[in-house]
Amino acid sequence: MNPILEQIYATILPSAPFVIAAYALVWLALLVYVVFVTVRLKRTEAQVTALEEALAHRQTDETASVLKKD
Amino acid sequence: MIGTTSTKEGAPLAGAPALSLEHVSKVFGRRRAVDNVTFDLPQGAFLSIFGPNGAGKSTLLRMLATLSRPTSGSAKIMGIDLKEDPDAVRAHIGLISHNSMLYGDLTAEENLMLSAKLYGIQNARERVDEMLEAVELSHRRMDVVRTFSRGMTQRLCIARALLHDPDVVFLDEPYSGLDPHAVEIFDDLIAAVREDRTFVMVSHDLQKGFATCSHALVLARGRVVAYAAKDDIDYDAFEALYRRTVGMGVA
Amino acid sequence: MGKDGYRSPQTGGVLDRIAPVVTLIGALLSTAGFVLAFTLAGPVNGATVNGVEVIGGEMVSNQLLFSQKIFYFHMPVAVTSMVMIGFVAYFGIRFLQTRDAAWDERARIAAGIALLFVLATMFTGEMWERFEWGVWWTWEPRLTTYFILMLLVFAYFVMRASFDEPERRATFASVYGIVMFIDVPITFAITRIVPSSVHPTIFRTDSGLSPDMLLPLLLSLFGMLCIAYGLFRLRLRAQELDERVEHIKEQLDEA
Amino acid sequence: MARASIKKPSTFAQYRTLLAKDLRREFRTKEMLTAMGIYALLVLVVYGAALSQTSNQFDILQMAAGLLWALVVFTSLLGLNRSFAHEQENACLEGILLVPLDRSVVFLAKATSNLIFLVVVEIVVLPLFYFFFLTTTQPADTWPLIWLPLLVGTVGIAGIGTLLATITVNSRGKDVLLAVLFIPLVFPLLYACVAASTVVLAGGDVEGVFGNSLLLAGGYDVVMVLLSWVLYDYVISA
Repeated sequence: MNPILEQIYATILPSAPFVIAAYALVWLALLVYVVFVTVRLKRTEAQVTALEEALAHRQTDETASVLKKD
Repeated sequence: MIGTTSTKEGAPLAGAPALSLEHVSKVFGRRRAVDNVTFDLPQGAFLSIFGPNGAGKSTLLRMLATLSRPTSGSAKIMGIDLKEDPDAVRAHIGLISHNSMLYGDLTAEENLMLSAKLYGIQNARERVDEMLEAVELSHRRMDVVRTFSRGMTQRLCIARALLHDPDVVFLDEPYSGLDPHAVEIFDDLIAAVREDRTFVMVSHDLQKGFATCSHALVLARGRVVAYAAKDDIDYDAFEALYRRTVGMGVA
Repeated sequence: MGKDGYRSPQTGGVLDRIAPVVTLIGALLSTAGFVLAFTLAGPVNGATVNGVEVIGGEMVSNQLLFSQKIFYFHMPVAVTSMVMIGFVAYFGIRFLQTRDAAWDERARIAAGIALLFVLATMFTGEMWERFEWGVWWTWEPRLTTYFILMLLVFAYFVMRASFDEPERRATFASVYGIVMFIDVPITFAITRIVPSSVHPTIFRTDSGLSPDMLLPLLLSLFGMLCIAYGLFRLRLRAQELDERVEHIKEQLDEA
Repeated sequence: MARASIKKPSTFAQYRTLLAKDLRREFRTKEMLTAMGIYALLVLVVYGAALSQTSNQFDILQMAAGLLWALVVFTSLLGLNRSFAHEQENACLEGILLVPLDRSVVFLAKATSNLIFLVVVEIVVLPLFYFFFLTTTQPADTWPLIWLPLLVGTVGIAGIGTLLATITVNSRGKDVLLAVLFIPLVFPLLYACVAASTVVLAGGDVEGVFGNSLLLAGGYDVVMVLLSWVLYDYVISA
């Protein structure tokens, strides 16, 4: 490559990591946020499951009380 | 001078109930602190509001004292709408709570004069002297409130609350922090300043509250569980109901 | 909560139904902006070199600056963060008007997304600055005011954490959200007030941006705004679900 | 017992009453004033240590305005923190809210009293600052103009500070919270005031930079004080 072209493109190679890092960081930030929302959703899901179990438990309790009377 | 309109004259309706609540609620998010409360209280009555902690007693009282706005419903005090003209209501009410609302670094007299000037009492000096006399603190008028005992502070607090001659006086857990002797003095004082005023007290001391009242109201989870004049109430049944609501748990 | 026909904002309506589509459009637009930033947009000239060279039929006598490509993300992300802070203030005003907890919830979530985009702006700016100026930090006016904006958003969350009573917390947060917004126009206008700023003034009639640069920029900008919207609705629905679960638990306690 | 005869006082009369109450309390206890004064003196001592290793050629004039403003900001933070402590103590603020009066009067009275206390402390501290750090140099002839940025800055600090102190007095860890909320919010004001003060102390473009900075600071004051005034009703009723 001729020296003038070399000068013209002088900043491109050293700056490439910074440009790539900048874009990567934006995506990383968005990704982290989505993960955060997902984790919270998972927790809510687990709570709903717990509620369902509690409800089922209540119902079996009642049948037991009915059986005793017989 | 600007804004010298009189708020005292003519505003309260002579025959109006002291309190008139219609579907008053305080809601935030999904939490209903006060839920659809409706009742009327005649003038000159003494209402005691009972209920477990977190039942919404204090929230209800704060709304009636214009310190917080109801989310929905309408409330009238001495015939004046609470939401439409809170300032007019304020001229007719007084509040005595477990917080003294007195400046510790001002003297008894300065504290009362401050209130008198803010309310715009014309015969301020005369009135302050009179109130100090009534609560037996005349000899202490030049002392800063910080040096007062709990009972003396409470007495001065009564003087402050009654300075502008309110028609309705709210008492928010007034006994908390008082020893039995101070409670006695407090009751005597309240009886002395009763005149034709309406009193509304929030308390969780059932016996004390019931002894002084003319009307009783039980609040649980923000809702009215029972409301009647004392003459119509069978105390044993009332006590049983109270125990049940307290047992119902804390929100 | 009917008063004067006021209706509390709901989730699950049209705003939520379009959210996935909007997010998708946002992803497509920002990707297109990303690609065009490297292909369509011309390079920006830096220092002059000793000589001239013909590249692609054009005479070039300057260094070509690759680091400037960061701009096509940096600026849209920054604008999005400011728009989100604007929404925090708007929801705050709505809350103070209506005392409806739903608005406070929206303000909080908007502030969270604003924080996300503020951080993204700081990251991209930091990379650019480090390469161009060779320093990690300098008290340049735009940089400083934006940094302050970040601190304000932090302060918003610190404040929320300091109050337990929900209505009081909501009121104070709304007030702070509104006051905080004052810094946004200042940050935006600082390049005009203090002209020594190294940040160029973009939004003006003679912005000096050629159409080939403006297109990827605008694509990225609208893409980012769409993504912010999608994230907002997603987080809002998740939050609403959380609250419904809490409510059911409370009702089971009582039963 | 004689009945009270009541005539609603003018808003201005209520403002005067509240202001007089704050001044009387403060000049009796001197709580805020002594705390702020001693704190300011201590900051000056710390400055002494911080600058002790600088060489003789070091141009203190270029830094003087910045140091002075750092002093003002931290001292006012301390004062503002205390300004609502006694209102909170026995729920006195509630007592004032029970009176039929416009809520913004409470804001104006409190902001005025805070402004007065801050100005009193500045009047004491400014000569001390000169005595400790500026006697070795010759400030520019324009130095007397420093009162202008100081006043404009202090008005803004008192206005925003009063709003924020009302918020933080109810919180856990109120001292830290006030600093966290307050410093970023007054930053633009601080920036402009430091610029204006540096120009009058060290010399420079008095017409351009000084005027523009003051204008900026003044504009910020107006916006912030108006906003605080409007929003105060919500804050104090919460």
